[in-house]
Amino acid sequence: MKSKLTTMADAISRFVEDGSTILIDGFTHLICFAAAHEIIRQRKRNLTLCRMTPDLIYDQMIAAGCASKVIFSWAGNPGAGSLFGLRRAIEKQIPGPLEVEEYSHFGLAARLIAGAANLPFYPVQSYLGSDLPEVNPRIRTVTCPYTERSIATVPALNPDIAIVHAQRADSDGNTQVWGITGIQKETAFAAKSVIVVVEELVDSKVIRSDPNRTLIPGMVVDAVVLEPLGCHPSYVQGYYDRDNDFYIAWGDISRDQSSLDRYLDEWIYGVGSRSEYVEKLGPDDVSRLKAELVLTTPVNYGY
Amino acid sequence: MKSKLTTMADAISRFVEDGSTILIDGFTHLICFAAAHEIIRQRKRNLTLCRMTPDLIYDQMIAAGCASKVIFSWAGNPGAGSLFGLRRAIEKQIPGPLEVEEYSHFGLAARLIAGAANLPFYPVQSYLGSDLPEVNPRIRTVTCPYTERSIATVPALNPDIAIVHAQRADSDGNTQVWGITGIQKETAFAAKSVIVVVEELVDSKVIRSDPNRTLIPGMVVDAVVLEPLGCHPSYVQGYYDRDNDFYIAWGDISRDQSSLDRYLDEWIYGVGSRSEYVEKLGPDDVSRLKAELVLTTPVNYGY
Amino acid sequence: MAASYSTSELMVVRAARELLDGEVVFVGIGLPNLACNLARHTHAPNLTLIYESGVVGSEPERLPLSIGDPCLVKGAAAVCSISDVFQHYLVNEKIDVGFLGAAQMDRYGNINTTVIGSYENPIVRLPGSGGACEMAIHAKRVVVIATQNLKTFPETVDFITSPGQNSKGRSRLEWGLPGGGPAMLITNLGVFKFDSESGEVILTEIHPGVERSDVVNTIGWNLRVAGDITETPEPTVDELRIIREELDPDHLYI
Amino acid sequence: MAASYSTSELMVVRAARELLDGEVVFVGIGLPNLACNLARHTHAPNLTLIYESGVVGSEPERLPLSIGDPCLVKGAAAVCSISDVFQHYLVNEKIDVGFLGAAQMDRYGNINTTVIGSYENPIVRLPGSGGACEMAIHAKRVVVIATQNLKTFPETVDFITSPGQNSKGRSRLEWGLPGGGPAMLITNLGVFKFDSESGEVILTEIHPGVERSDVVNTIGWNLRVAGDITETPEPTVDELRIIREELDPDHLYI
Repeated sequence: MKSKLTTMADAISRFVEDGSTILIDGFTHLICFAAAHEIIRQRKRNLTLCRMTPDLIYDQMIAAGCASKVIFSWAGNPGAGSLFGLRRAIEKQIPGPLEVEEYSHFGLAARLIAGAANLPFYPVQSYLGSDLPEVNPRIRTVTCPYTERSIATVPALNPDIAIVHAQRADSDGNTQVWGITGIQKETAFAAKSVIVVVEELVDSKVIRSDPNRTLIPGMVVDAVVLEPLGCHPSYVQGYYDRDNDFYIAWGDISRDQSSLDRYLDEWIYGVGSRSEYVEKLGPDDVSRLKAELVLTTPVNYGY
Repeated sequence: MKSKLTTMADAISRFVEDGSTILIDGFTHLICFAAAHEIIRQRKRNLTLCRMTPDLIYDQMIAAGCASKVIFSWAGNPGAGSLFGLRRAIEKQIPGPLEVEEYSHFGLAARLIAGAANLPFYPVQSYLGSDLPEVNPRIRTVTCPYTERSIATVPALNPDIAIVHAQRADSDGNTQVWGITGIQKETAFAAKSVIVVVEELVDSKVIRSDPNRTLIPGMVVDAVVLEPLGCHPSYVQGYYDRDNDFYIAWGDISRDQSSLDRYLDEWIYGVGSRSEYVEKLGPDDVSRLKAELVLTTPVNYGY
Repeated sequence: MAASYSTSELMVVRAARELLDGEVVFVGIGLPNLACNLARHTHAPNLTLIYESGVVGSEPERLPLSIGDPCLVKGAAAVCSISDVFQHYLVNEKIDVGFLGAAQMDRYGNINTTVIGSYENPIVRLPGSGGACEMAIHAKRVVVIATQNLKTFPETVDFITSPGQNSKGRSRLEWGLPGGGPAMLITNLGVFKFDSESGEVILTEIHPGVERSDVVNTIGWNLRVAGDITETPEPTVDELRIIREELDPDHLYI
Repeated sequence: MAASYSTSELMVVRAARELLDGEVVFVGIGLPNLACNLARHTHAPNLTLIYESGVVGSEPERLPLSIGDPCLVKGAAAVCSISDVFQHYLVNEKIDVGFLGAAQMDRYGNINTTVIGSYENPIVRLPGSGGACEMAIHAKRVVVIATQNLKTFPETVDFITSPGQNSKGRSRLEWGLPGGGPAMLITNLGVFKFDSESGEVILTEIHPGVERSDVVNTIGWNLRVAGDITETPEPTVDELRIIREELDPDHLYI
């Protein structure tokens, strides 16, 4: 079979088209900034960006003019304040208007649970007494055929492209994740195309020594990209810590569009790839964030 | 907090009452015969037995007169033929009548998925063109509020007691499973009480060295029983193999009630506990089934 | 010249040749398992084997004796829950080929594995659906393997566990069934396909040494026979060697 | 004699004392995280900490700066998916206590974290619900922590993100909400409970050195005050030591 291994530049240009609905996943963990930066560099436009937490990654893409719509459930800078890029787009239409489709965390997660299970809808025990259904016509209800009670529903979400960062995969795309796994598995099974980005490419024997650790099987993966430190300033359990200094600094960087533009020029347009970004970051930051070694107790798969 | 550690005899007498709805889980793997044998010894009656695959474990309980109803989706001897105990009860009401509630695998799994998620029903894309809904009034339909199409539903299943066998747990009941995990996680979260039975009781540090491996958290576990070889003639990945000779022999043992009764007398009523059963089994069988050592490649949880 | 072989071996080889390299197959125990692993060892090295128990990309070192044999897990690409194997793989239309057995099958491929006689008072209580109903509904195509006699192929089945090409007078399209349903039937006497319009089973190949009358007389309806009917191709020496020496050295299924 | 302490420290200690040993708590970042870990280090060693990110039985060695900080995972009892943490824990009614913040809260504990102004053309776009709506619906009880001013406690909120004791004229019973909803409000000025009949917030404790008028004048409605109103108990030296030396040594939140 044709190899799935490729570069980030090739994967983004092949799979992400203007107007695509994309989901770069990772719930506060494994957030693939390397993919977002390449999308910004390739000046993709009119994207619908889906994520439970837009985080800095979508704040940057929105400020860079890549997005016409965002589907989300919590739009803050985790632990550190506001997403000014996203707010400027919604409050002041800068750099352009941004359509908003909003859920609670469980509501948006349920859209992906349904998408992965090939269900047209998912029932969610939520939204009673809240104003959210009044501003989102996609939140509807069904009557339970057993209790006769009404229960809220959300429709399936099937993104055109899912980009999932992980600790390791083999060249077939069998992908293993540990630490916080978020909604990555459902996202991969819900999406029409899947790009996996990893810190380490490993021999299939390593993956197959622990099959329960595999979150995403190669059969649903279209491309595999090796991109060490691909999540900075986010983190990868067992590899490097979250750059909290940067998350806090983002408040000042993003508070006005001009300083945010300067960041885009210097750190995204100003570098050609993630490896150049890492070089620019410098060895001090890289070693400051490097993870200590805390290994698991092995288990036996013999019979 | 009061310790959850106890003996099988105590756990069964405390949690399993006549008339209870119980689920001894494990999809062809981790089937806790030790629990079933203790229930038979304690002569529990009028139980509703739930399992996707009744397997030999429920064939024995039905033949011993413990059950008044069985809820299942495939009632065969996996890889080896018929369940004559279950068939005698259904075909000839021996040792007594047995009510049957039947689903396809996904239908019954979905009842537990709903039970674990506290959903009153679960939508399943199944049963179109099949006679199963005609013989099971619990299979109903809802209309999708987005596609307007009809979709089959099953109601939540919340057993009174779930008994789950696992490789290892700590004394708080934090339970780790690898190999085939079946529907164990959903079963534990769906049940009102949970008994965990393990091959090894380990220090909490071992569990916490690999939190993604934990399938069932201690907070939903009521009792922890240490019972090595508790699954024989079924198997435990990494500990011992399935005793296929016995699964094949079960066909002849169970073909008539008298020979099945002789088995119950010798191997269940005739022993006081699982450890006596293992002693009776003898060192040759135990060593014949012992698993070879095939360890996982460890992963790093550091930051 | 062809070596001598058993009917089971012929059936296994014929089924294996239906599997294309790169496909994803939902494997059953017995002949289907032998067919899938034979294909993986011959023309389809990139066949992905998925077992109902949740094992994905399995490469068993020994003959699995149940759907949950530990040999399926060791060295597999992934293991997932029952919830996931049905929702994310089968219902989510990731399965190209599934295998089904049948206690009874009618002319449209409707399969009964539930009861002989009435449901309330069965003469024989069969195992039931397992995952068969979902596989018949969702797999892109289904290969049925059965032993041929009048009991197995009656005019009408006692119970429809798994829908075929036309169930209760309605086509798969009319039912809205997403998968392709039965595409091939392999018995101890011949090989059958299903008519794309009527959905009726059609005899297309007869096993070497079998009389057409033997096939026709053990079918409970007026069997349709293809105009271009051929003889089932015989196993090669290499295929037989792999089956006998690597896949089923104890000859449990052959 | 009591040591000197900040208002944040008083709020953390007061919240910690609301948590009972053996309970299961859905933890948020900031003051709630400090309160839960303080309780775990003092009177509630068997408190189970669950973070929205899917970490169960977390015992963080350092101060987590986000809901998904890697320090939450290392040494935890379990990590599960977002799908599971909401379905199996929160919706499945395993959570005893949840913490919520509020940009706006009305007299019934209805909370707005979505927009200031109109939804279509907001003056300020707030982060939105996250898991707050589900926590307000499913947790057995909710503790609200907020900074008190007229903007925070208006007569009516601009948007109901998370329902309180009475939403849009209907009680929780009438809505069929399974959880208990807001049980306590802790602000920089005092502590409030919710009336079991009317569901209205009632001032029950005033922080040391705070005038009752300061509390009443920064609430946008005619605030109900308990007859047996008391002074908020002060932190102990030991509680302050744990907060300052073990939980937040860099004083990020205190």
